[in-house]
Amino acid sequence: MFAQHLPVLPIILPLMAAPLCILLGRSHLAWLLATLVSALSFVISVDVLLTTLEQGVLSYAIGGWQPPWGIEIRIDTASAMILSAVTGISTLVLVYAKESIAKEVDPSQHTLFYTAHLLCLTGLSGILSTGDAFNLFVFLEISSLATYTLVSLGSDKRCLTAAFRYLVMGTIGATFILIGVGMLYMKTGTLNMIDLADRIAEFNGNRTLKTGLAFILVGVSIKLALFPLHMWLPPAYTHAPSAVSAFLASTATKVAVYVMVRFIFTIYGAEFVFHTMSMDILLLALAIVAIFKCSFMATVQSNVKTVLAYSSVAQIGYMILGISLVSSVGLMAGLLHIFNHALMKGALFMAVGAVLLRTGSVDIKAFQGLGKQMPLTMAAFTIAGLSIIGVPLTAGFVSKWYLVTAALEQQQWVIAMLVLLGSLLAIIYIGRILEAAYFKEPSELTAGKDIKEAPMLMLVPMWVLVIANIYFGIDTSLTLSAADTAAQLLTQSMTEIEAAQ
Amino acid sequence: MNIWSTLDPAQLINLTIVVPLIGAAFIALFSQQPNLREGVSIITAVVLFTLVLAVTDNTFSKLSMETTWVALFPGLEIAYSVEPLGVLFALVASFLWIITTIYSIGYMRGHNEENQTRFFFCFALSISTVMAICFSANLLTLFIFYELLTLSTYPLVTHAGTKEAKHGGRVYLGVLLSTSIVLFLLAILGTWVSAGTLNFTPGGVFTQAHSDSLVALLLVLFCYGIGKAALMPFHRWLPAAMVAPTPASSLLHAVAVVKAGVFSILKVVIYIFGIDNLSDIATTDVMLYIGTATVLLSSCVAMTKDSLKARLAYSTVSQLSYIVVGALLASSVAAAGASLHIATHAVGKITLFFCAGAIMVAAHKKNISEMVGLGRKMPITMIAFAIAALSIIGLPPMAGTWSKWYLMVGAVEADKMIIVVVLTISSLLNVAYLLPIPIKAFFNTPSGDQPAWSWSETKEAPLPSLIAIVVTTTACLWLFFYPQPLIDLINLIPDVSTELKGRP
Amino acid sequence: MAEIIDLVLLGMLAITAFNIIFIKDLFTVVMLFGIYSFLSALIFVNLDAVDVAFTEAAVGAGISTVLMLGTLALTGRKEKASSHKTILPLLVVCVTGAALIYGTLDMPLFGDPDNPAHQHVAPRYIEDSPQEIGIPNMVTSVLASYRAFDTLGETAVVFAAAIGVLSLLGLPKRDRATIQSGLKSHLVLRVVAKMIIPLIVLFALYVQFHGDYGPGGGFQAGVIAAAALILYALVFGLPMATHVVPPRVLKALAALGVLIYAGTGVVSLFLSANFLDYSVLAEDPVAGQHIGIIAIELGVGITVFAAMLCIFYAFAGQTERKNIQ
Amino acid sequence: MLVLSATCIAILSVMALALARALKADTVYDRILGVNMFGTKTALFIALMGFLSGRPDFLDIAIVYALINFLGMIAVLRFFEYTAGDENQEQEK
Amino acid sequence: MIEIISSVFLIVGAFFSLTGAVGIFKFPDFFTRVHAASVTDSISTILIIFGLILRTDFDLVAVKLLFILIFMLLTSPTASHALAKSARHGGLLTLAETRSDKKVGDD
Amino acid sequence: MSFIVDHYNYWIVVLLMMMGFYVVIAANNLVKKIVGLNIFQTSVFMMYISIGKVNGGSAPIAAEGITTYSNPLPHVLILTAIVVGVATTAVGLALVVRIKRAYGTVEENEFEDKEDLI
Amino acid sequence: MLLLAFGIISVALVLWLLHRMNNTDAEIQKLALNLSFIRYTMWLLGQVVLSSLTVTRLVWGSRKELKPTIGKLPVNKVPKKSRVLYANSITLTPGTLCIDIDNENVTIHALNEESLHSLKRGDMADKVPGENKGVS
Repeated sequence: MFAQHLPVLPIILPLMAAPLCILLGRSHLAWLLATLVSALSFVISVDVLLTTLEQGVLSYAIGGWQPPWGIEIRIDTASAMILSAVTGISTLVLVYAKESIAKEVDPSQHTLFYTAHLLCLTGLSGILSTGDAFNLFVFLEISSLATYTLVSLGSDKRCLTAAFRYLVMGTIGATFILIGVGMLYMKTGTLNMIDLADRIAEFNGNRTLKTGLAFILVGVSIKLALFPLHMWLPPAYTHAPSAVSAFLASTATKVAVYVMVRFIFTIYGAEFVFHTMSMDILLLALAIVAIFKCSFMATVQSNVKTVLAYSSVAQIGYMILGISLVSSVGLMAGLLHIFNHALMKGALFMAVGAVLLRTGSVDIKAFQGLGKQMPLTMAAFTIAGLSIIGVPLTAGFVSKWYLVTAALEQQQWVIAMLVLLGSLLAIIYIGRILEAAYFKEPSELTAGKDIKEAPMLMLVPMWVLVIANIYFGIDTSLTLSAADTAAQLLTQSMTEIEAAQ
Repeated sequence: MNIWSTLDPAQLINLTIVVPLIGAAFIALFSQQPNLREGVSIITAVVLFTLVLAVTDNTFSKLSMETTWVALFPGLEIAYSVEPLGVLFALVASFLWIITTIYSIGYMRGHNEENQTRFFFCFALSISTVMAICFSANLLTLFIFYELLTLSTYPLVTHAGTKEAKHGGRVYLGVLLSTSIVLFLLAILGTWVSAGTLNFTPGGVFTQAHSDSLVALLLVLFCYGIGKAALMPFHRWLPAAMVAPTPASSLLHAVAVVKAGVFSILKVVIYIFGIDNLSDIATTDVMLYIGTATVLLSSCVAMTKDSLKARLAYSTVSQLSYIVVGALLASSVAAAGASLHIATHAVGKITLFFCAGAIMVAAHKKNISEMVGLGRKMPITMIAFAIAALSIIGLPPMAGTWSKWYLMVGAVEADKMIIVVVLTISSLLNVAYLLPIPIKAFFNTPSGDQPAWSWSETKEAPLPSLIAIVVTTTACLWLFFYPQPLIDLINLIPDVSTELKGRP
Repeated sequence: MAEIIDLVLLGMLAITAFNIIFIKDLFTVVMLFGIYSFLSALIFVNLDAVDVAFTEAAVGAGISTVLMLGTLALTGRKEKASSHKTILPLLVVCVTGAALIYGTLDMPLFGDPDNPAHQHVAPRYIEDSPQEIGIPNMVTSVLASYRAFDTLGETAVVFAAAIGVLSLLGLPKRDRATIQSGLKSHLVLRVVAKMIIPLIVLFALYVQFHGDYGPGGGFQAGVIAAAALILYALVFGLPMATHVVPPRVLKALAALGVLIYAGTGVVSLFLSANFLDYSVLAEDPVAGQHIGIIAIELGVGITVFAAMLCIFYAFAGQTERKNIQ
Repeated sequence: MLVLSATCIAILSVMALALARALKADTVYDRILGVNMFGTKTALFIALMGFLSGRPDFLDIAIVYALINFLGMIAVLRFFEYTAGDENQEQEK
Repeated sequence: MIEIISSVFLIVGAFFSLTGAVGIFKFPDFFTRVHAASVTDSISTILIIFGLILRTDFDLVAVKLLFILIFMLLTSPTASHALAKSARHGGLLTLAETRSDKKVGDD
Repeated sequence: MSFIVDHYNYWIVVLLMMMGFYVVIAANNLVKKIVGLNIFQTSVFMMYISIGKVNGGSAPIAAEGITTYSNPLPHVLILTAIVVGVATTAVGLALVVRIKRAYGTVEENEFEDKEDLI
Repeated sequence: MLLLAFGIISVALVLWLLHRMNNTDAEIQKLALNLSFIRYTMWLLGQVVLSSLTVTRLVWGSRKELKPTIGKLPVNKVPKKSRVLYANSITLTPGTLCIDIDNENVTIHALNEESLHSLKRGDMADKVPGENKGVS
């Protein structure tokens, strides 16, 4: 009965579950509801992904109003792929959160935590599903507001200033996007993405549209923490509760990257962005600087969460790099990395959260000797860390492989080499932590404490992600075909233009 | 001699990789019972060797052996296929693993090392990856196991857990990982993007259609990317890794790591570039001269080292470059010499390391200057040392003679007289830094300012170690007199031959 | 005439904004911000956006200003002079501004009926919505039916804000006027407030139910109703207000409103139509649309009222606490 | 129509004057006075504009203006009740 | 006819309104300015709203205008009063007090 | 000349936006930052509403005798955006209150100093 | 029909809310809408006109006439329930402004002394409607 309504369900299920959580009142009921709803959304989005692989794009007219008059839900493979990752991670994080936030968040706020989490999920699903430029802004703001709340739930008071900075930057970003969308509307009279794409083609080189693009890109860059607009991210991820860091790091910024892809490839078209505006050079340069600067920053931090946060910014650099290579393979590598990075960062932050739970600290000193005390957690950390580095047989290798391949196809040897050099920095910052865990004696932070392995509810989601990391590093057929289909769809116009020339 | 003949030949490859892994699992399982643990180690090593013998047998009977594990990317799999060069390396590695295991038992017990389980465990793991490297069917598989080898030997290097060991480990890991990721992987990807395949193909994968500069660049990337070959200036990891316990060093230098490096270079040269095409590549000569320079320079450095292990390490750097030079000479004879050198240098160098370890265990000496007069107390060890040193130098009747001979012939064939000269000088340098050690040990007496050491406490090394030393020394001699099976094997390698070809 | 008014108002806006930059007294800044909101609402009226003006006046000048004052009461009203960073922000602003000016060069002429924006999607709303939806206010038609999904998102945003503020500040406890607070010495004020609050609530309900025909709707009604109770709380003190409308009820109401909205959409799912397609809610599609709009406007109104009041309670609870200490 | 326009302009200038007062004031109370005056005049102005544009059914907005203006005033007064204590304390220190 | 009356109302209302605005600049101290503001506020509101009412068809619009009028007449003096009271409590002195430093007429 | 007349509205709006934007990024006080944010957003709303204006048009509420209406779509969008704006403001101010409680100050450079000490 | 229903619901809601408010603060104010009230309103309107004329004269005239004074008036004559009206009326009448009101006195600010004196004569207090005049 609901088969044709599936595209809209991942949005409205969490949206309706959020107020229900408040009405339920009890935090464990809220947890149960949130987890179930999230899992249901995950199942639905996987189904949708498989459907898009078979049938192509799914379109759903909200309210029965045909686009461009009404709002359209439009899910193609790229959206469905990231949607599956987001809902999947959300489910795992929720399972994980029960034990994690029990220590880090005040009990009176647990229900609010789950509500905010569901709202955030609603926003992210909405961004990924919608086919309307303004609707995207609305969902962006739902997720952002929920995110500010989630970040501010941290136990350290610095989470407040982090959340505030995030709020200010995020709002500036959103307002920039709003300005850009306004300019688009001004010139075209429509907000539907497909309709926009059709109409923009007439205006190649129009100054208003150029400015609109510039504002959208800057706005999205703030949201996705592209260097040098990333300053809000490290403190936010460092001081947020671990479950929140795990969720945000693996989903929120990735969804912003998706938004960028959407605007560049679907709405404006690669021709406009890269040819008329030459954005590829700028993005490329920023991506490279991001990779190096932030990887380097990650190597000198003592707080492991900050290390991972900087690493996230660097990894975003890889995704942008893939986009800026202006090729189907590059885009595919970027999309693939969005998906894979979600798996690894999720697992890493979960492991760090487990360490925080048991040792009470996330300083690198707290990790010393944990290889023996928390073997399962640290093993998970190790594997996910290897994935970040891009060691073969992990998911991270696959995306880096395609990234370098894409660069080489464009004869960009230097860039290919820089990507690989970036991995070296990853080795250093992950290696430092592993060295502490396996080759050092417990420091004064943990010495004499009886440190147990993390509880089951935390280990299971963590290991699910770790296994996913290995699985998608070895059996790449699903991710590759999805990313490839998605990239082909998105760059369709580009190849047509090339063919025409 | 093929006790596995009932088995599907393709399964043999899987077994060679899996058997050490199973062994490793059992080693971990029996961590509390040292005897059982070491028993398992030896049994695994022996089983593995029989497996490799079976593979050799099949190779001689021209049976093709291939297997595919998974397809990582479309058109790109983790796959194995047996070819003669890999078999040669596998033979050497699996044989020496047995010996090293026996030696380790004596060494580790005699030295009362900690974490012995971890040691044997990692040992088994690294042999497993070496086997995978030997039989890899494409560059991707080779790369993956190349990296795994680095990682699985890292705990061996830092085994001691001291600050120095950690520093050494960091250099080891840093150099090997960075070269392999930044250069080797880049080269692999470059090959993939331009040639469209990574499979090892006799005669090479590049065609005339590929731009010369690209191929030239790739060659440089490969040579430096395979950091385990210790081409200068990326040789620093080798001396740094000397902090490892001696059995580990011997494994690193003689068996697994460095040999994996030069093996990879040989394999890339033969199966990716093709020996015949090599001379057309612009950068071949450049790399060749870098190789010869490494030979000379590291020999010179070796002379300045007083620490025995450090001297041996630089000697290894020098000897590895022989193989690189042989590979790059673009001559089938030189390539054969290089291949043979893998085996001969392996037995020679492992003997030297065993001796060094034995001296450590028995006399607690590290520095050459302290070994004056040691020969009288440890005659077997020092005699073995002398024989192995001669083999390295390349004097008959030792195994090293043959490989050096072919190298020289190859250089002549390639019309590179300067290489011949350099090789000769280098052999002289070898004499200069290796021979003084046994001479001092046997013929010098301690001078006055040497601290007197109580000779009565010093005796020969523990029995297992001694057995190992004797076996490898015998091998050094044996290979001089009966090198034919190996040479036959080498002649099976496409484009490689010990016969001189007619000048074109 | 409209142009002159427009220009004068814009001029006043510029002056206000300019002063906000330099004035250090935050209290004045907040009051000027109120004026700014008022002025911009006037511009909205002048540019025919009456619904927007309605909202901006109620939200920007009303709720936002009250919240800002509440914050100032806790954080102090003087901005400290600081020497740091003026060049870089100025540079950023200049670059951004230059980009925008560059963008305006190709912009369609202001107010030209031939602009693309007026040619493509909007004509359908203007020409067909009175028949399709059956209500004269096109803004309400678009808001509640054509783009109902946006409005659902908007409701969720309000709900999210309430959740955020609650998690940050917490709700005050409902206690029966143990502490006298409010403007108790202002007798005149108390009496007048008592007289006008019912009027305001009545007005709010009028706006709620009249939104289909005139400016207004659920959102504006919710804000106005909340404003009535905020007024009550300001004059008579928070404990009194919490007694009239208990915080816990508000929390539930905020959730309920979202559920009503989304539930309306789900009902159409069950009637085998697309999400938020109201045509199936009654025999006649136009009547169905009307029912749907009333239902969702109710949802919006409830959520907005409850969320705004919740947020105010949370802030007021903080100031009360500070006063007690 | 002319009269309406004239009235509009008159009210507009009153608003401008009130704004000027709010910006340039001797005491805080003068400022508030200016703001209050501004608010009430704005409400009137909206009513006038409705008539000027021929759509007088937008008076609802004027009502909202009046209401919000009053609310704002009360909030300001309430604010003073709180901060007066603070300033005294600061002076004591 | 009605139009003329209405116009007169509007213009006079506007005049009072202006007077108030000038008053808040011209008067010497806060309390006197309150006089100017509050009194003219009331009268101008009454006049203008009545002027507008005369222009309607005496339908819902007129009712709304009346509503506005009542609302403003209730709130405007109240606000002025409350403000003056606050100012007084806040320690603001009248002009008379600052001039002569003694209270006048406190019998 | 007509160019100026046709665009003055946008230009002043841009000016307003930039003033708000300047306050956001230059202000040291968090409350002022929020005020700036509001000004910035409100100005953007004005830009949208300017897009929707049609000369000679009337408010988009159907009435007899009126044929030209302004474009209702930007109005709808901005209604939503205003709500988003106030929601952000509320959360932002709540954060400011908490920051004041935790750090004792709402001046950015002051609590930055305090964070360094931690 | 629908609108009517909504209207009824609205009124009911407001009444209910009002009921709740009254229950809590117990300051019930009742003002009878009777003849005296209307008469009072008319008188007040007149006063407003007068007062604005006064202010206008002062604004446009010279500042010399401006002699602001402040004073207190006893309010015990005025019934408690009508004091608010009284205060507002004072504010609206020419030249005077009610600043403060408590149980005994109102504080009044006047533009000139004459206005204050006319207030003190007390005709305002008589005009304010309310039951039980003179009883406090």
